[in-house]
Amino acid sequence: MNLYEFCYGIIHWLVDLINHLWYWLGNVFPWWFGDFFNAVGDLAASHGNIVVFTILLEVLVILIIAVVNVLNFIWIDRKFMGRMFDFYGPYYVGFRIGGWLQNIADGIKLFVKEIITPAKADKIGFYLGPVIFVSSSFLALSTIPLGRNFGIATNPSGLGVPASALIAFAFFAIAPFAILISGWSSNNKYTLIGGMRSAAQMMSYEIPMLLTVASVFLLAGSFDFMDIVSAQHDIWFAIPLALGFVIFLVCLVAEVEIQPFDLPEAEAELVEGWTTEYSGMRFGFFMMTSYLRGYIGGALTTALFLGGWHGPALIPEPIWFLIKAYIVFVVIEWMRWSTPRVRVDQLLNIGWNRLMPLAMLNLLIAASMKTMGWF
Amino acid sequence: MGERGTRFLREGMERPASRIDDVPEEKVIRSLIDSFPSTVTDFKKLGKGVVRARIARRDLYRCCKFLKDQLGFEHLSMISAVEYDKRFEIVYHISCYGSCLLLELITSTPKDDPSVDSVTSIWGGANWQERESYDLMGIKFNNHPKLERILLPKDTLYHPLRKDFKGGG
Amino acid sequence: MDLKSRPNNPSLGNVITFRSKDFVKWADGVLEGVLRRSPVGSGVDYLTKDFFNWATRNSIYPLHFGIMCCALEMAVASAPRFDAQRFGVIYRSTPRQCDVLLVNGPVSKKLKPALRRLYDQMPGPKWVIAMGECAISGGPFYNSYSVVPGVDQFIPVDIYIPGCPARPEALIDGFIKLQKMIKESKKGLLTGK
Amino acid sequence: MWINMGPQHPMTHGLWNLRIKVDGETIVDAEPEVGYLHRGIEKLCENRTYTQIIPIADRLCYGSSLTWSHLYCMTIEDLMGLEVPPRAEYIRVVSIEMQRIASHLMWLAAYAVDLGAMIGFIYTMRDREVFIDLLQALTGSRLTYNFPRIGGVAHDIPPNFERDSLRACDYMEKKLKEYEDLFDGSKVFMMRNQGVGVLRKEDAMNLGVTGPPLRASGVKYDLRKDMPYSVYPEMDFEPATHPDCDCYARYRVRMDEMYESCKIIRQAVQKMPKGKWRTVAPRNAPAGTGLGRVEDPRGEGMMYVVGDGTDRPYRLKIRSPIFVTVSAAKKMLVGYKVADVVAIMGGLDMCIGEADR
Repeated sequence: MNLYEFCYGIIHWLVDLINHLWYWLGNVFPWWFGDFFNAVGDLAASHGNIVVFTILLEVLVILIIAVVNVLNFIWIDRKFMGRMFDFYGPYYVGFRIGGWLQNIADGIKLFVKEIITPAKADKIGFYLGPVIFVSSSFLALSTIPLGRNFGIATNPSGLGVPASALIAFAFFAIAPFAILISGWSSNNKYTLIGGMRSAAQMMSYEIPMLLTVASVFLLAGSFDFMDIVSAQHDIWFAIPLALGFVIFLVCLVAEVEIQPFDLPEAEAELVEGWTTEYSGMRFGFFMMTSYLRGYIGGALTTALFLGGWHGPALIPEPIWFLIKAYIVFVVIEWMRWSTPRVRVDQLLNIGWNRLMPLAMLNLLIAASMKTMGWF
Repeated sequence: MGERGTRFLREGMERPASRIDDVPEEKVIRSLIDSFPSTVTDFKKLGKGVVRARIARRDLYRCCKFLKDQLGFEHLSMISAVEYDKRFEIVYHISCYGSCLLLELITSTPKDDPSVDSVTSIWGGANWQERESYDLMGIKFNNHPKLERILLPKDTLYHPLRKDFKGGG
Repeated sequence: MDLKSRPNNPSLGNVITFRSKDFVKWADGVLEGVLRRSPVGSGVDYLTKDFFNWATRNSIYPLHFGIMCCALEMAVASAPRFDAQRFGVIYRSTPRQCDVLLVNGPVSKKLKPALRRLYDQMPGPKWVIAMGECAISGGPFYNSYSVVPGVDQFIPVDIYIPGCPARPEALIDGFIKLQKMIKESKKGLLTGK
Repeated sequence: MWINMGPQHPMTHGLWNLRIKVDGETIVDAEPEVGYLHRGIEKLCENRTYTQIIPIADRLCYGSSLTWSHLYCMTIEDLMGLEVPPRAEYIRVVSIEMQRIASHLMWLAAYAVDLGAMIGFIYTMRDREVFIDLLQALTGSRLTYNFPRIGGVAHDIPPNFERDSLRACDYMEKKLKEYEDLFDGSKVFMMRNQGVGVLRKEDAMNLGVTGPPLRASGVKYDLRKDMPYSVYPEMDFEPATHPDCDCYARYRVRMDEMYESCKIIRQAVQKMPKGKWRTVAPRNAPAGTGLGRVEDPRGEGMMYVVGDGTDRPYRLKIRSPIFVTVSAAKKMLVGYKVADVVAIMGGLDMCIGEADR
């Protein structure tokens, strides 16, 4: 399935429809009125316009897929947790389709709730925090293709963004600043500590993570998701770079702040961490975005290590990709619900003293494999 | 009483005379009498391993120090204050990890000056218990590091466990 | 025209002298008036009322706040045997993200201001459940010098769950009663009707 | 920077306030504050008859209410000079030990949540229900039992109770092994616990800390063994101790105590004699004093009653183990990180009901 062509087709059909209207108007009205309408029709039908609208439509499609996936993820999270914990999870809501509607109910309820801004909060930071957090995460999502032809692209055969993997990681790394901003501006001690912890944690795990990603870049010889995935046609990078895969997973868990490393929102000591003062839909956005980051994490792992959309041709490519992302997410959830939380100094210790040297070693392995000419 | 083990027997039930010397409570009583001949009085054995004694208010601190340092009473279990018509009695239950003894040390203080020496510097565990006695009964403990209300709000005016307080209960 | 004596909600007459904040306030007021009083508001409400009500009653977040015995039953209610999560009941630790204040024990005079503050910190719409005798009337401590006899003396209570302590089934029943109550008091978001 | 943790805070498990002063993430000063659940029980007791106090004594500690009503009855029996029938003593011991297991499981659940392992909460709460069910069969209630009476217990044991409790012990021992796999086998759990919240032996003894925290500091002091009450002298068990003085030692002591409790329940159920389970207690107690001491799941519980010859106690003083233990918080907290607060204070098994009274 080619997303670009699909969207292009739809947009082209729509533009044609509108153009016919303009040309009909041009025929109906006499003299320079008619010329004007004809000119407008020509302008609207230009290739550039259609491409722009196509990209917008692609963005919309990817956004919808992402949101639906996030709803699924929350549902899977709850149900999987329920299965691990000997209970059902959400069940009685709505039409009783396994409690899937619970997320929608939660979201709508948060939408209806009052939004409180604490009197002593720093208003600008308090408003800006969620905006940066949500938008940067969605931006990171925009660069990840779900299939060979299923991403946000400017032409039928590939991605619109060169070096898309780099850009994805760049956007992915903006979130700690948003957390820091919102934690500081909430004017609450718990949020402040949560924000500081988040900054320290993300800084120290970003580096080993990017080092492992660098080893993938080295093997694939490209910064582009398309090339990286197509380089894994014969063998997934998770096999030669098994060490890197593990490091990447650990760092990922730290980056998306879930259980063993969820210090910024450590429920036991910091109430709700840096989201303590947020209420209503702002909190809803935070909650959704944390799962969205889980989805992005799964997608990144899939694209970098698990062969992306490669799989038997019976199932379409995007579905393969999503299946793998879901599996990664479930593994992360498994860790989440069964391990205690580490302490902040231990976390930094793991990051700097264990993961850094291992990531270096991994890079060395990748480099030597490249020089041996195996890839 | 040995088999069913026990609860603290009533006074009057006596143990075989031949074993009295072996029982550590006798040693405790003896050394207390030797060291504080005039102030520690009124010994009574309440049961197996439980001894009651009364002590004059002025010698309380010295006696407690002696108990801790010389006799090995390392654990202050409980400080209770009881109000009577003319006096407050402050009851210290002090026990010893080694010989499993419990000493019930009673000191009394007149109603118009309810104050005794604090034993916080001897047993750290006495800190909050003394604060509690101050809070609920209004006993002042001299030399206490931080004698403030602990259970009730800071601005409370009454001491609820006193008999003249009729509000509730 | 005296600039200093600008009214808070100026009419269109002195629109020239608006500051930006005033303008925002004015626009807000006008929009709100349009939404609240015109058929637009009631139409939107008519369409969304049921949906919002369904969402609100199916996603109840109580505050994770244990006072006494009933707190243990509250914990048990979210454990496997009773599993309150089936009904969308999830405990949140901060009052900012909660709908229900679950008072599950006697409120002492020292706690009273703190509890009132917690209630005030919660965003509306919010409800209060008094769980157990102590929260309803003071229970066995009704005549104590230190216990407020009943939490409804200073917080409006919606659901009373009797029992000393109330059993987890009773708590779940209380949540279902609350759902019914929310369903009956259906209100539009904009017009409040 | 001073941080207030409480009264509403997920760490507190109850209603108290811990003020900590932090430098970065390191704690430099700590100051617990209790009293938010003060109900004036000691005053209430002065205006209730002796029988009416049993339910109130139940509500002293919601985690292990049976221990407290048992302690109260023991104290009044001491004041009145009553003899309790042996069968009643055995029933009491069985129920107290069940309560101890339930209480420790509740602690483990709360502790696991504190450390972030939700799974521990779920599993322990699930298995706690087994003992809650047994106690419910015995007493008719889930949490506050109102079961011991002055001079015995309220009922005889229900049919099949012996069989069920033996089965429950087998089940529990199996599950305890599972918890050990879950917690001791977890590297992260060990990292969070070992070497955290060290309370040295001298400090523990000086500050009056009792119960599992004291035994975890290497002091072998268990009232069930050292000043045995009820029928504990006939039971064969060993008080659990651990020399490490840290949070892990406290965890270990409680786990071992659960094994010991299973052992005691087995012996008590098998040795239980036939006969009466209750004697009639007089309405009025003589003038005099009575004293009761038990080993509560949280430490040394103690009651001191002064009777004046009427049907109401003149004064009833309650010694709460947690009230004294929590005053040692500063000693344990200073020098550790903010995240260790939950491990250290959680490891004490706070039960504010008895601390505030």
